[in-house]
Amino acid sequence: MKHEVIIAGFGGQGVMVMGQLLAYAGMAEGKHVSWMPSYGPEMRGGTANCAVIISDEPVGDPLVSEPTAAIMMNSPSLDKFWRGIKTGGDLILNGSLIEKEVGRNDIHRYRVPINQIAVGLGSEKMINMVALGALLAAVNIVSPERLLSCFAKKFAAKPAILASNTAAFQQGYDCVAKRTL
Amino acid sequence: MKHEVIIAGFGGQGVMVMGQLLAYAGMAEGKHVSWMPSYGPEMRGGTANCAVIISDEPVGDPLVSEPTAAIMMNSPSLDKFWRGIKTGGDLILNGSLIEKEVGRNDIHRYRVPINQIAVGLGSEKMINMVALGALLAAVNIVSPERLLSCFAKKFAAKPAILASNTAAFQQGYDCVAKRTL
Amino acid sequence: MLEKVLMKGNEAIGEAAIAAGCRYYFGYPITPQSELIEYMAKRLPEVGGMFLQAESEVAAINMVYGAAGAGARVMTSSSSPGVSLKQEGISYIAAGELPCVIVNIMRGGPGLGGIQPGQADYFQATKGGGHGDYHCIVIAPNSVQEMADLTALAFNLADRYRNPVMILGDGALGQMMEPVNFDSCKAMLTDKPWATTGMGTRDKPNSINTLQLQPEKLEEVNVHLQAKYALLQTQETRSEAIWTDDAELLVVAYGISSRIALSAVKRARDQGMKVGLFRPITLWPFPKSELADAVKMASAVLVVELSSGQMIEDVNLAIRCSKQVYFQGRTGGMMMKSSDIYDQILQIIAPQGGN
Amino acid sequence: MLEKVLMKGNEAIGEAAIAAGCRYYFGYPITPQSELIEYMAKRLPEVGGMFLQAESEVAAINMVYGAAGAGARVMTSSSSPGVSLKQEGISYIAAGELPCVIVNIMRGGPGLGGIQPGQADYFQATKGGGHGDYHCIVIAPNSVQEMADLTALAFNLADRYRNPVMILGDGALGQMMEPVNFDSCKAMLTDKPWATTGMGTRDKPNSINTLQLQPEKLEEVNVHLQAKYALLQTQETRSEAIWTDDAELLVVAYGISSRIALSAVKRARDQGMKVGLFRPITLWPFPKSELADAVKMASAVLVVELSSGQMIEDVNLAIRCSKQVYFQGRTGGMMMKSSDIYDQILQIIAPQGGN
Amino acid sequence: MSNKVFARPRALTDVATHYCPGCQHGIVHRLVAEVIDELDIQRKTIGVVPVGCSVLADQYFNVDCQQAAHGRAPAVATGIKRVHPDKVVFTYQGDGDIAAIGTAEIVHAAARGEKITTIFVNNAIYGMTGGQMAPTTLANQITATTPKGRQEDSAGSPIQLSEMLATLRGAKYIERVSVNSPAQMAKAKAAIKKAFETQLSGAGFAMVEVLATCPTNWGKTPVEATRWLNENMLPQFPLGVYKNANEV
Amino acid sequence: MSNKVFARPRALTDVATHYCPGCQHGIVHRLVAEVIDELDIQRKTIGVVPVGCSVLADQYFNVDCQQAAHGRAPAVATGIKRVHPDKVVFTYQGDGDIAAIGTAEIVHAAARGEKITTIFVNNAIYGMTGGQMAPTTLANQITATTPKGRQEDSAGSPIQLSEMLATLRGAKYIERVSVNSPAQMAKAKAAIKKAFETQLSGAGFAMVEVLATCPTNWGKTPVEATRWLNENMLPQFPLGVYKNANEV
Amino acid sequence: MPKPIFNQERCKGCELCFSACPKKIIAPADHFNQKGYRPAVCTDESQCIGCALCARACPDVVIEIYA
Amino acid sequence: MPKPIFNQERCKGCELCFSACPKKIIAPADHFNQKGYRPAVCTDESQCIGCALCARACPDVVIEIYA
Ligand SMILES: Cc1ncc(C[n+]2csc(CCOP(=O)(O)OP(=O)(O)O)c2C)c(N)n1
Ligand SMILES: Cc1ncc(C[n+]2csc(CCOP(=O)(O)OP(=O)(O)O)c2C)c(N)n1
Ligand code: SF4
Ligand code: SF4
Ligand code: SF4
Ligand code: SF4
Ligand code: SF4
Ligand code: SF4
Ligand SMILES: [Mg+2]
Ligand SMILES: [Mg+2]
Repeated sequence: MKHEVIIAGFGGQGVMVMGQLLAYAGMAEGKHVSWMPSYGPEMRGGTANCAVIISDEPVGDPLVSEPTAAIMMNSPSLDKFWRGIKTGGDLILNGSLIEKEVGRNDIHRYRVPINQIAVGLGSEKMINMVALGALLAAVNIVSPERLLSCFAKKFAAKPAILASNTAAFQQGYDCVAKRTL
Repeated sequence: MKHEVIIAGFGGQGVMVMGQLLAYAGMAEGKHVSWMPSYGPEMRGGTANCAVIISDEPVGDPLVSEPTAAIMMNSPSLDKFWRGIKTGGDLILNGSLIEKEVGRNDIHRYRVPINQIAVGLGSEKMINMVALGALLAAVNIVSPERLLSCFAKKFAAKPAILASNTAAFQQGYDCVAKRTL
Repeated sequence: MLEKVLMKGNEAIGEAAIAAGCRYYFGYPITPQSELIEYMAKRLPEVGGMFLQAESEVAAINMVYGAAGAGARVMTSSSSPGVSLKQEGISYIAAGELPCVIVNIMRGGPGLGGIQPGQADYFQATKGGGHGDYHCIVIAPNSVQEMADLTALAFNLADRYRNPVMILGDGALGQMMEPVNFDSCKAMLTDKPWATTGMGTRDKPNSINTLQLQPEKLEEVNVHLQAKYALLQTQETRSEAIWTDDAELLVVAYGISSRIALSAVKRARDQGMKVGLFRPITLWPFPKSELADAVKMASAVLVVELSSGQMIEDVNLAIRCSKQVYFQGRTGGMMMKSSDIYDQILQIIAPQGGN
Repeated sequence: MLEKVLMKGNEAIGEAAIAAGCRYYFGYPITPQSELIEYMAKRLPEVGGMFLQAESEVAAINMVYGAAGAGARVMTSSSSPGVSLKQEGISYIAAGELPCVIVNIMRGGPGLGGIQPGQADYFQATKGGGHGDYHCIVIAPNSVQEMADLTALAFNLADRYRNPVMILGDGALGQMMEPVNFDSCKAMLTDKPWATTGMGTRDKPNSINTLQLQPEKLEEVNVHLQAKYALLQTQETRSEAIWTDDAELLVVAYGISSRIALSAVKRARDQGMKVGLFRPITLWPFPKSELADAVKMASAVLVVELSSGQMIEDVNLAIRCSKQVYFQGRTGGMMMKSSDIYDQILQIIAPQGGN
Repeated sequence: MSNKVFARPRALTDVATHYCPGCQHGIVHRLVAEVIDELDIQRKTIGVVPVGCSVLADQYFNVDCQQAAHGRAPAVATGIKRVHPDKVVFTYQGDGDIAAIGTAEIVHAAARGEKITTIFVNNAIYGMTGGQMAPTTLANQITATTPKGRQEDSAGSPIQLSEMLATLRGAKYIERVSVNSPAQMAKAKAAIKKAFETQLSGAGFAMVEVLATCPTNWGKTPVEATRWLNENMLPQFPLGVYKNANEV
Repeated sequence: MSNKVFARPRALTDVATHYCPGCQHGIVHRLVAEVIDELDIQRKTIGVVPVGCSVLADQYFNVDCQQAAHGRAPAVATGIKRVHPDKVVFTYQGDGDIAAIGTAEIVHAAARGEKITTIFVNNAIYGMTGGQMAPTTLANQITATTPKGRQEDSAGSPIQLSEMLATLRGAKYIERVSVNSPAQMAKAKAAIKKAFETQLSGAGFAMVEVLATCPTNWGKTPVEATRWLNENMLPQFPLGVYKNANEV
Repeated sequence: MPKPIFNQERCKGCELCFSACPKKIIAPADHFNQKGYRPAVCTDESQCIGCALCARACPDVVIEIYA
Repeated sequence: MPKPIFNQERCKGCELCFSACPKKIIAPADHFNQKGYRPAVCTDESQCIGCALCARACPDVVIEIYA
């Protein structure tokens, strides 16, 4: 099995950390993983994205041009990537910032009001975990438990934020799993 | 016919100009010529030399490792070059500064008291012309007249020095030609 | 075994260097290698080492010259334009036979170019972008783990042969994260009796001077260097050969391109095509005989590079122009897709095939 | 015809540049090319030109970038270590497609090396010592007359192709005097609507910028450059072939080495040996097809260089490794003698002969 | 519509800049452009832009421009000015560009009295590459390459470029300004104008050092950044005229 | 035999130098060596010699040495000193080396307060390459690249490096001296000693600028050259202490 | 009557103009622009005195002032 | 009695020591050394006061002074 995920959004939305969490979790599950960021000054203010590959075999090409799954946190990112997603793939859309429709019926589209959910839980900073929850509900890349334990490990220094982020993850997850979209 | 001449001495002895005069004269006689100096900081105080080729055919290699003729203005130069001179070649030795003998019977050796002659004529600066006179008496590389006319041309700005230098040339020439060594 | 950690290639080089005993780093920021200089800024003081941000790449490489001459394990890093500025210094280091490691995380050129990955500094690295007859040992990792392992190797080779070693990576390898551990990164230290450490109890001063005004002496220096290079050519080539035994088409690629190529080669193998991959790991000394061996069964070769075609010359020389050699290159920071390579493999292997 | 004058190669370059319309020179002293900078210091003001001694080679090449971008015919010159320092700037100039002439009067390397003649910067000049895929046109004169003629050509090619041109000479050619005239040194001037001269009456500003953050765009730049280079390869190779028609042994040499080789080849011909000489005049673009033609009758090739073997790679590539290729090289400022070459010719042609 | 009392200067193109929100590069650009407009030299001005955040300024200045290799803008400008002595040539450089890698080039342009105008934007950091130490980084300032703050004993002390260049005879006008308030901007603009006039009069080299914020790499909001500049940079980099050797 | 009252210092090897007759490089060498002897640091000193006439000084100083690329001696010395902070590292540089191509390196070594000692031999010319203009060449001085004399308007004005570096906080001791007479030599030696002591005390960067003759490229006898130096160089390069920020 | 005109798509929401305005009549809009910033707007044009301090404070030349 | 000793082969004949000597007892020799210079010699050792000014003036450390 090979998951090729693209996560894209504004510079400040934490898409890089999201991708790293996913890769950590994949690694923890004994998979081969790679994480590849977009980089450079154009990131500032502009869009940022990263490509995560989680695979049973060693990763060849770390670039992802046809993702099997994608999280699109804003409109410009969606414009850039929607065409490339593999048929049958999964697309998490941040409904809070994206209004337009995606004209493809050959992929699974999940419109999640990511910012609203995070704000509802107390902080926009949690949009990451909402998005990851949604993604893992849509497609079983790594187990939700593994992801949460990786989060706990990565932010071991800040145990206070674990509970709220777990809740954010769960709401994102439920949103997709229970089709409360 | 191809003459390959090495002229060597102290930095201040004007060996470079000597070689250039010879090359000019060869050029004026319609020959192919090249002039190649030793160069670099080691010249200062140390020895300097140049290689002049005057030939009926285009000059290939501008370096001279086996000169057909040589002017050696001082001892260190002689030490460096005496072995390389072609059998049958001509060697002008500055007897004023060189005491040692040259252990080769297969070349023509002319010991000329170059500095004495020049000083005798009024100035050590004329050692060049003494040496060139001696050389051209020993071997007919260019005609003496041509060399003198090239001298006149090159130092057209200083007509005053022509007469004395002509005399210097002549004395060097006679010294070899008339075997007044 | 140490647990694997997820790290950027740039950072893995830094950590491996420290594991290999490097305690001195001089560098200047430039994208896409700045994570390395920043990593060293943070880590070196923690291990009792010394980090210094130089005023320029020129200063950095000359600080490396000084530190290497003084006996240290020392590193610098940059990206393409910055490495161009180091060329005079690298020539001096090679001439002085000073061991050090120089990292080039290549980006698209020429000129200021861009900051996305490239492999167009192959010639500069392998043929000598500086003046005179010299060579760096040039090593091209293709994963974050190799960024680590080969960095350690680089330090050990540098000391063993008293020669600068260049790690030739690219923006993708520098920026990407993969799991890595540093188990195999060991410092094999050597004595450096030639180093300028102050005379101490020695009875004669040491001197490092690459000037030889006597051409006879300078030629001796060159003869000595060439003998070392010949030894390196026989002893220190490294390469990887995958499915080359029966390959009718041999793909040759290094660094990041080799990963992309491998995906394509795998796919072709799955389709039953006899395709193999040859990956030079040392770009200088180039694994000539290994490649000549690997190509024996092949009727054609496909060279894949993020350049307009540089390594392809060494490939042709290694196989003595005995096969048809095809090329696939992207430039300016663009990367080929493995599907592009796959398509070209198809075309080469089954050129008759219409639609 | 103008009378011939006796001049140093370095000075001939200067005078030819002026004849070819060069009015701007930026440089930094270094042996063995200092006569050129000194000549320009004296002559340029006499013809209304501008001479500036820069604070370094780095500054000089960047002043050239500025002046070339501003539309001038401009030159710089240096010798090996100084040329290494110019590599970043040269890459920028090539990327910006700015016409200029860069002179390298090579000396022995690597490092500080020596000041006697060398040819060990061939790779640097032809493959690109700087970063990225770019090429200078590289021209190698072998006499003082050619120093003049090819310098004028260099300026004209630079403008025609908007490309830097490098004159690759050596200490011997720079220092030696030979008769020379400047009859054929003419300025063929071209319009430069792209130059930054101030907008004046233009309605849009001109800009020279080698940055392309979009890799797609930077790839376009590279594709454009490669197309130009391909055109140069078909249009602008230059070479000399002497007695190659029936040559069984082909000697290949450029610059000063080619003169030494020619003496040996002549002597061998005099002895009835079928030996020829092939002399690349443009080292980049390398006269591949001309050499491939010239080598047809030969069974062996002897490459002669003042290096440990650099051009030999291009020779092998040009003849597709189809012949046995021998090498004769000297380094460190030493020069081979024509008798050495003659001896090797003998050995190759009559290897059976013992005494 | 009624009259514009404040409008975009002609010497700025109508292109949105890539600068971060609140980055003062934009303000410096506008002031330079206003001076070019006021001196009516747009059609004879050639700008040289650096490697640094302002690397794309050739797209913003509505004049002929060349982009220079990192640190070499003064050399490039010299090349241009020597070819076109009757034109106006200015460089626009950051602190890393001018005071680190480009130290030799700016010192010698000044020593030569090169008739160019240099706009030096000192934000005490490498903006473009993501916030590493600059030669003007303050003592103890935290940057990506001084994670514990710049230790003067090892990483050195900030270079006061204006003071340093003022020791050179060829430098004819040197002033340090700030653009943290409209009043300071007015002073900055006057200084920039003097620096251009120094060139126009043929007197020699002129430079204006502009203290500026880099909110992104300082990790501050634009408004906080202006405050930080006042409190921290001004003491190290006193404003004022460091050289005025001409009668402009 | 009786006692030697003046003898060759131990820190000089017994090798004949390649310098021209009367060249003051030899005097500066001897003074540096005497200081090394007096401070008893020969066995812990590492010298860095430049590209310039003193390129072979590693053969003359009886201490460990590295030869540096043209202008880069301060960078090389930095590399050495950072590896051996307990050793004594000095550079020996000419005016072309230190004030032209090597401007950035010396400015930054000084700005960093690098704990090295620099001996800067200012002879207002490029000696080794045959007498071209140096950054310290005087106005109107004739050289191989200023055949009509250095025109300040185009070729620039002499750089006063001591004055310039004194503006940097990391520079702790800077003095300009001459060696034209035994009395001046005594002062020069005292300055060199202070510069080494500045390093030994860990205070920071120290430099002594030594005005010196180049009879060969000035086209003068050694004795004439000393006179020319007094009459022409001293007014442009006033002797004195430009920085003394330590309590040595 | 003086009037500030905001080129909203150019605004980066840096807020430097807010404090520059002596009348404190500049504030963020409710909506986002294409770049994702809340552009500055004038909350009460009638109070504007046309001093152009806002325009001068803006690094992005977003504001033009009409008299 | 003080005495200057000249390492004649090292002397380059620059004459800097001549004027340095307060007793003016240094002059060029009649002969040349290997390098081709007339080496400096002391014309009257008995006058030497051992001040070593000649030795200090010499760039080539030709002179040693014995007390
Ligand atoms: C030779 C070279 N070295 C390094 C770089 C990377 N680089 C780009 S911009 C920059 C520094 C920018 O800082 P500064 O000059 O202060 O400008 P700012 O971005 O702060 O305005 C560096 C180091 C480069 N492009 N070229
Ligand atoms: C990169 C480089 N550029 C130029 C040279 C040539 N070069 C050698 S020494 C020198 C200048 C020497 O002058 P200075 O530093 O004043 O020392 P001096 O000889 O006067 O003591 C130059 C330009 C070189 N070797 N390397
Ligand atoms: S990084 Fe700093 S200097 Fe660069 S654009 Fe952003 S705020 Fe401005
Ligand atoms: S050229 Fe000048 S500096 Fe060099 S050794 Fe001779 S006199 Fe001394
Ligand atoms: S012009 Fe003055 S009053 Fe009007 S909005 Fe702008 S700052 Fe406020
Ligand atoms: S200053 Fe300009 S960019 Fe910033 S908020 Fe105001 S209008 Fe927008
Ligand atoms: S020691 Fe004094 S008195 Fe004696 S020779 Fe020397 S300078 Fe003259
Ligand atoms: S100073 Fe020294 S080198 Fe000069 S003449 Fe006297 S002894 Fe000889
Ligand atoms: Mg900055
Ligand atoms: Mg000097």
